[in-house]
Amino acid sequence: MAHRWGMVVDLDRCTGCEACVTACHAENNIPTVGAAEAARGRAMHWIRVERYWEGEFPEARLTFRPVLCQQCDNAPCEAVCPTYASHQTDEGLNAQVYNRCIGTRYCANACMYNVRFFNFFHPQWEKPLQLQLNPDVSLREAGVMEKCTFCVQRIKAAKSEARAEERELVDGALQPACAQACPAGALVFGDLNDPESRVARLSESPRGSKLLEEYGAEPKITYLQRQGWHEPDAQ
Amino acid sequence: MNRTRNNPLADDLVRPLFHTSVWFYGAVLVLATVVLAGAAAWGYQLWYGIGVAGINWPVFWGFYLTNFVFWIGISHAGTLISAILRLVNARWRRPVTRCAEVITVFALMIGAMFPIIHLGRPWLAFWLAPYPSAREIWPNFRSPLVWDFFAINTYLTGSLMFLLLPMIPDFALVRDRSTGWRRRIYGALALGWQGTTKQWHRLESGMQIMAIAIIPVAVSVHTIVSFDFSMATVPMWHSTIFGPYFVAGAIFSGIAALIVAMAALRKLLHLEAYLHPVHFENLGKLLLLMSLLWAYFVFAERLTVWYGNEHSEMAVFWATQRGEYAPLYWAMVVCNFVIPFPILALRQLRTIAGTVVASFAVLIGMWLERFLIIVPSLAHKPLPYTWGDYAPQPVEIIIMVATFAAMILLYMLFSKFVPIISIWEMKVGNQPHPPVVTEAEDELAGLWRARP
Amino acid sequence: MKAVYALYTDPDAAQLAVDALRAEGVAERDIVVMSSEPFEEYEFSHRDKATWLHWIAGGGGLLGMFAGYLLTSTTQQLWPLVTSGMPIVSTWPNTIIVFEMTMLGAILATVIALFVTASLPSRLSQLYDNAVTQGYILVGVDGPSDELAARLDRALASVEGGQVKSIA
Amino acid sequence: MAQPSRWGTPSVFTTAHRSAGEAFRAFFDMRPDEVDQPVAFSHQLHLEKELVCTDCHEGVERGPVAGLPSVNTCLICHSQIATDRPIIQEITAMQEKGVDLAWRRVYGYTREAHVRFEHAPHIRAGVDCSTCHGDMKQQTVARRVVEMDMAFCVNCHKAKQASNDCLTCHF
Repeated sequence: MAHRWGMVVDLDRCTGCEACVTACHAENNIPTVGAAEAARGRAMHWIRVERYWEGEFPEARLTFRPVLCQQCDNAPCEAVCPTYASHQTDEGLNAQVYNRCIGTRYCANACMYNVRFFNFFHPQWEKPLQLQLNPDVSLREAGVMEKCTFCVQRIKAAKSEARAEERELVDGALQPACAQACPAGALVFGDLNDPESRVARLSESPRGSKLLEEYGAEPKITYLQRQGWHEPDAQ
Repeated sequence: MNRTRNNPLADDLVRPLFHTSVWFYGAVLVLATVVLAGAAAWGYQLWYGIGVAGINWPVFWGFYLTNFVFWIGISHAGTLISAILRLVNARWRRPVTRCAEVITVFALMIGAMFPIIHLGRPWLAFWLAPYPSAREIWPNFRSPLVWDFFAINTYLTGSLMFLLLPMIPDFALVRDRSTGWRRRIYGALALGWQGTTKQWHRLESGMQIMAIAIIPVAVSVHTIVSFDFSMATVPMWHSTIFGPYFVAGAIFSGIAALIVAMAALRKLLHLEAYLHPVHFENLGKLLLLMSLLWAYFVFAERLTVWYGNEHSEMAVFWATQRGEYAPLYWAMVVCNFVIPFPILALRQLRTIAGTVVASFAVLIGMWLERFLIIVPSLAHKPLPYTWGDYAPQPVEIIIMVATFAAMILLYMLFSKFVPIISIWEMKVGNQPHPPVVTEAEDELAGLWRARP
Repeated sequence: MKAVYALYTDPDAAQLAVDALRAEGVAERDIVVMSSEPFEEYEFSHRDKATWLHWIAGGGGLLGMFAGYLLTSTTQQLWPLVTSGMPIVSTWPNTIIVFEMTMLGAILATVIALFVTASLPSRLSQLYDNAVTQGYILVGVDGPSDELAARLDRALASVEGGQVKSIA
Repeated sequence: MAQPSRWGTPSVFTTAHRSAGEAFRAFFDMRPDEVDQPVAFSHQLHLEKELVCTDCHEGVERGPVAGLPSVNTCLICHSQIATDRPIIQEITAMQEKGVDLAWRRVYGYTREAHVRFEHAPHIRAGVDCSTCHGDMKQQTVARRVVEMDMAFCVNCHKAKQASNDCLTCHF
């Protein structure tokens, strides 16, 4: 049976340390754009930790919510792409094909989670920082969209290795960088089609809910939390 | 030979082709400089990346798409209006049709450029076209941008034909009146038109069919442009009203552009004898109707959002009503309704000057409307953590100004090379009717007297 | 090569000239009438009115519709990529492409048929006179025999207000 | 550390093309068919001596990269064989100096193609080297003889029912 990659984010465990963000940047060659560009809204973080205050001081409570691409089944970003750069793979990944992307940025508008990022300029690394780039991941050039891939390079490497050794994938051995780096174990990655996997069992948890579920995009990421999370008033 | 019946008319209307003032060259020089500045700005953007524009995360669309929708809207001035007037056989249409259709063709060309300018990798824009390639991948026909590609191309092809076909007999007229290089060029353009009865019949029935075909295409074009927004579940984009709302807005801004262009032609090419106050009066009434329709759509759209009280939509709603976009929003209401309504509703104010003032207001207001549809929604998507804002950068402003200059420049050059008023259609309007047909002999004068 | 024609300023005179040519036994399709504007109300212009243009436009539309249907449905199946959980052949969005292709087909068919039936582009015939675009109506016959030419000359001259010309 | 620069001065590593000409050539996929190699290695000669591809391209069965031989690989044999040839002496000198051969790519794509290729699964599936690299017995210095466009890959994947998902190669 085909894999169906999914994730569970346990908000009760998240401490907002942003280790996932750092790990993701290192793994996926995500360019840092510098303070000036970041202030203009050009910062790229395939995973971000959203921070919201609840209540009034001194009763204030800080909550964190890591948001990454939700790898939706009915992803709104996919159909709007004129060139199929964004589409669903048979393993349930929301693929972003860089070489096919012409940069309409329509997908980023259609995504209600705002987890798609655009290379406004050519990314650059001051020498010798280019030596730390991950050779297994493409360098995206100016004008293309990019987003969380669930570390597809790791998925492919693990599958290739398993096939060479003629064995099945082991649940939990394959992890994207964010889940691997999370000290609190708040991010759990795995195959939703394997009923025995941790992620499949956790996503059935009564604490679980989907982000912006009402839009019907059917995301493959489940958020666990003890109590309902209330969005601050829109106004 | 020179004393034939309709010669004064033809003399008048081909005069701009043969006589050019110093002012014209000066204006062309100035406008061409502005257009070149825009081209240079685009080159700069191509080299360094689209990041030199003000777009950002999460406002991924800004001035370029605003201008795209605006210009496609302007393009509804010509072909659509002209086709409707042809079909209902409105007798006052004759001097108006060509100068309207030209607006369509040029505005469409300019409008269609903007989605390409705004691409991250514009050199790959041809991937929107369906063609077989080694990659074996075709465009995604589920994407509204591909719908745009097809709709705009169909509309541009149709409009171009709609404009060019009735030009053939006028090219023949210029051919016969000129010598030297002009005669060769216009002779080639006239395609050997002789004016046989067969040719006239084919032309007229062809135009009739084109007029019927082009109206649904024009409606579909702006509906599909609205789909670019309404297909996405972005607050205040995802609205079923967007199709008709955009079409109405397009016709609204289109008529305004037509009035401004006609007033300029009348003044600069001395066409007072052909573009009468009655034309401005009639178009002014149409503009009034569209202004009311626009106000109705805006009210209906805002009311449903306010009543629904859905929190992410309310964020956009309040941002435009009393937030950071409120000044622009209320300026839009003033420009699109408060100014034009009294001017166009009162007969004493519905003069040439009055309609021109109202039209300028409408053009500004409709540009603001497109901006206000795109930017505040993107800046206030459902997760408040991701809210942002947008400010245009010089390169966007330069390119935008350059396209306005390009429009004026193209229009000026066109009026220098082609009689801007269809001569043969004017002649038909002046035809003495044989005894069996009983109709007013001078339709323009008749209409003028029959003013309500 | 010979041609006989006359120029009239008045469409009523042109009508009389056409009638005179008919009386001389000139076949309907040999009578050439040229003008700088269409004269819908005059009988002489009704000769070529019958046209298949509407049907050709409709046929072009059907052709475009078929092409649009093929283009969308076959290319979607050629490399089936799933987007947004939509079916591979997505009828609703495809309808838009089919519609635009239909209209494009109709428009192109109309234009092509117009050009072909109106024989555009072509060279100017030897009969053509620049006076046509000056507002004159030209009535004439291209390539009559010598004997017929003389008779037609007289017939055209019999109508008042015309200038009869001939090309030897 | 270099001065931070947005526009890609030499102190910065960037994906931008260095010149408009380079961008133009990349767009039209204009690559030379033959490249100058550091030594004029003859595939023909070595294959006639019954060597096989994996003797020098060692990684091809194990991982994504087939690997280009270092001077050490050459000298496994050439410390004994044909040591009198100038080329071999050159290579021996290189090893003594600790310099390696800077082989240049013969195949390979533009960066914009974002193509990744794994040799090992193809070897496991029994794809012959010559399918993509041509008959090396006919070549001296390796040349680009097979035009590997996307249709070339896709058709073979279709025929062998391998995955044709975009992410198979592009990620």
